[in-house]
Amino acid sequence: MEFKQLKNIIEAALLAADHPLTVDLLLKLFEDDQQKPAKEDVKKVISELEEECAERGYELKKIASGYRYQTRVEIQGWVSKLRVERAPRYSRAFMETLALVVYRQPITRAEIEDVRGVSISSSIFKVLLEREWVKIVGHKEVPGRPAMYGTTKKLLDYFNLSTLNELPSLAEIKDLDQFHPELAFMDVEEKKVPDKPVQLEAIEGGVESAETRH
Amino acid sequence: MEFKQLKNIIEAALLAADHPLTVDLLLKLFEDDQQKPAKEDVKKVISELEEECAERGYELKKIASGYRYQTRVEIQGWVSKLRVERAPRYSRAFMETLALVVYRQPITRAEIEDVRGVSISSSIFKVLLEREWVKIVGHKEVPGRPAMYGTTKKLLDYFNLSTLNELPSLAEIKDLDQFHPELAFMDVEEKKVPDKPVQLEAIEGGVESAETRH
Amino acid sequence: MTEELPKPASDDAAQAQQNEMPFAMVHGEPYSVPPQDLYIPPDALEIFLDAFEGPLDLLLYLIKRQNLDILTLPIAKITQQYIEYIGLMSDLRLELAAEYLVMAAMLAEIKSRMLLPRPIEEGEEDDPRAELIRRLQEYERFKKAAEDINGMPRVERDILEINVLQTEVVVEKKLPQVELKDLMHALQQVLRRSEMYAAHEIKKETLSIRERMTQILSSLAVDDFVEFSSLSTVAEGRDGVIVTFAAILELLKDRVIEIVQSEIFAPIYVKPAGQVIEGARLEEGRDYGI
Repeated sequence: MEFKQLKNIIEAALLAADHPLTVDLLLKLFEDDQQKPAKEDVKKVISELEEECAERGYELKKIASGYRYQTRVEIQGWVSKLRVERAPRYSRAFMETLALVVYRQPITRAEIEDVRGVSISSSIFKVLLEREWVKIVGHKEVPGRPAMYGTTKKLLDYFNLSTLNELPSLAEIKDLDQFHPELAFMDVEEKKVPDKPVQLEAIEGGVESAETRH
Repeated sequence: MEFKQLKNIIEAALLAADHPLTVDLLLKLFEDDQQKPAKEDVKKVISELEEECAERGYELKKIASGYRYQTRVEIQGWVSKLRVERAPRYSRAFMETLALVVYRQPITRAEIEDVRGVSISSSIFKVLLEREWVKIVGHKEVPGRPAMYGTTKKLLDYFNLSTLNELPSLAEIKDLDQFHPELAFMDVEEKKVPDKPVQLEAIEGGVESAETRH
Repeated sequence: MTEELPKPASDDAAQAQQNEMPFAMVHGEPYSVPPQDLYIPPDALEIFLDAFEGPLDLLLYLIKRQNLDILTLPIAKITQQYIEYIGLMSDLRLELAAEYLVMAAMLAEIKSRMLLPRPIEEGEEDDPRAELIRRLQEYERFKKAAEDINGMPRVERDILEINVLQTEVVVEKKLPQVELKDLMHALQQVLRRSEMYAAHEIKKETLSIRERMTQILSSLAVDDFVEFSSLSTVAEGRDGVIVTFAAILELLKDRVIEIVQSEIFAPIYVKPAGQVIEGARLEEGRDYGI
């Protein structure tokens, strides 16, 4: 297949897909062809396509589940008028709960409530699970075996991210010891807290780490 | 507004819109702007955009209700593979009806309804007869002379059986999980989505329709 | 409790406590921040409280209002403010007050512990504020993280996904595929729901009889007068005959078929029930032997 045709097909497929596409998925489009394109060709097409819309109102963006064409944030003011429905707004309680799942996953509801100092309405979890932003990744081996929550690729897709690492780091805990060395109240556990969001792979790979952590 | 920005916005709007856009609709995107573009500018943008994709896998098409981008027929053979549907599935009512015909044949519809405790939609029998998995083998001599259903050779062939005797007995089925761990029956939830790549949003809808069809 | 507040914010009190712990030392400087007016009119309280995500959030706000480093928390002053809010709140929003009351109790406890004179040798004892400060810091981190995430571009609000229409071509309709185990599973489900089977002990039936019943009915559909002996074949052997016989009896019992014989030792015929033909009309299968 000519490179130009390959590019046309891939471009059209990316434009028409209602789901992000990976290189492997794109290669599958050609599985019936006699001359299948090489993976490198597909990658080359993608990088050319990325460049071609560098100065346009849309972009080819790599997010967690693959590549997708999307409008640029800069022109949202105009383009948003296309949609009658307003983008949903999420409450602070919702966003704080989400932030805790993102940075502290796997985490139980009780642990979230502990940090926030208030009980969390069930509807928050209902929405998080319904939107498939958060999923149950296991159960904590404590009485009641509470569900532990983790994030999904869908969440990353929604927030325009390819990995959790792209999220800003958590603010650092100021070390009280610096001022009050004799107090030494920061316990060891607290210092271990990662200030980067937990890696998705780590979560999906092993829940064991969750049990050892707490 | 610069012509280039106008073009970027219009192009992105046409790409992102979920319905065709007319020139007037496109002009509305700029109603909050101090310097609104002229209708001629919008038309000029459109004709430039049309030209730009003349040799690509998609086109800007004018249809009755406005302009929209769409993939070209020429490459649809490849792009349509995006929609490789997960095979549609039969409903639970369908599967249970079939199972009862297999194990309790000859059986009337009323008898099946009796066991299942709910009435059965006629479309289920229609599909079963259409696929030639089930046939009417006689009529029961009770008021109304209801049809009695039995299985066909075709059904046996489908399941690669030479006789129904090769199926597990009812007693075995009752303790299925115990006796046939290799069958590994899963709950519906678990069965649902192995994170296979090509499954797209549209497919979920397709399955629904498959289930409601009968 | 609010009447007799100590004044850790005043220089005297701060100096007095300094001997025991450097609570009033801020970055090496003596503590001297004057208390700010934190008063919020009761009318505004309800709206005010809606803006908070809980007691930690309120506490953070109060601390910010004093423009203080969280590490140098002036517990007594904060406690006083806090408890005043609780007092107002319990009048207005009783159901909300519980979580705030827990916090107030914690603040009061910290305050009272700090008021007690402490022997110097107990210096290694944990600062009673430490746990509170830890929780406040922890909460603040996630409050900030939530704001950060909320500020990030996201689909719907800041980005639209592009999904260009696919030109339709005729797609061949796919028939659903069924796996045997799915069928077994369906049966298992229906059996679990149904008590009919248990009552009749159907599980003793073998499938071959059921299958044969269908076969017999199928032959009757082609030719509605079939000779009994033609229903079983030699190749099937004794088992085959027994299965056929059992199937015929079962069909007779259900009054689906009838069996006729014109005279003793004459051929026995099977026919669908209800069709009148010449010869004896027989009611019960047990009248016939083989």
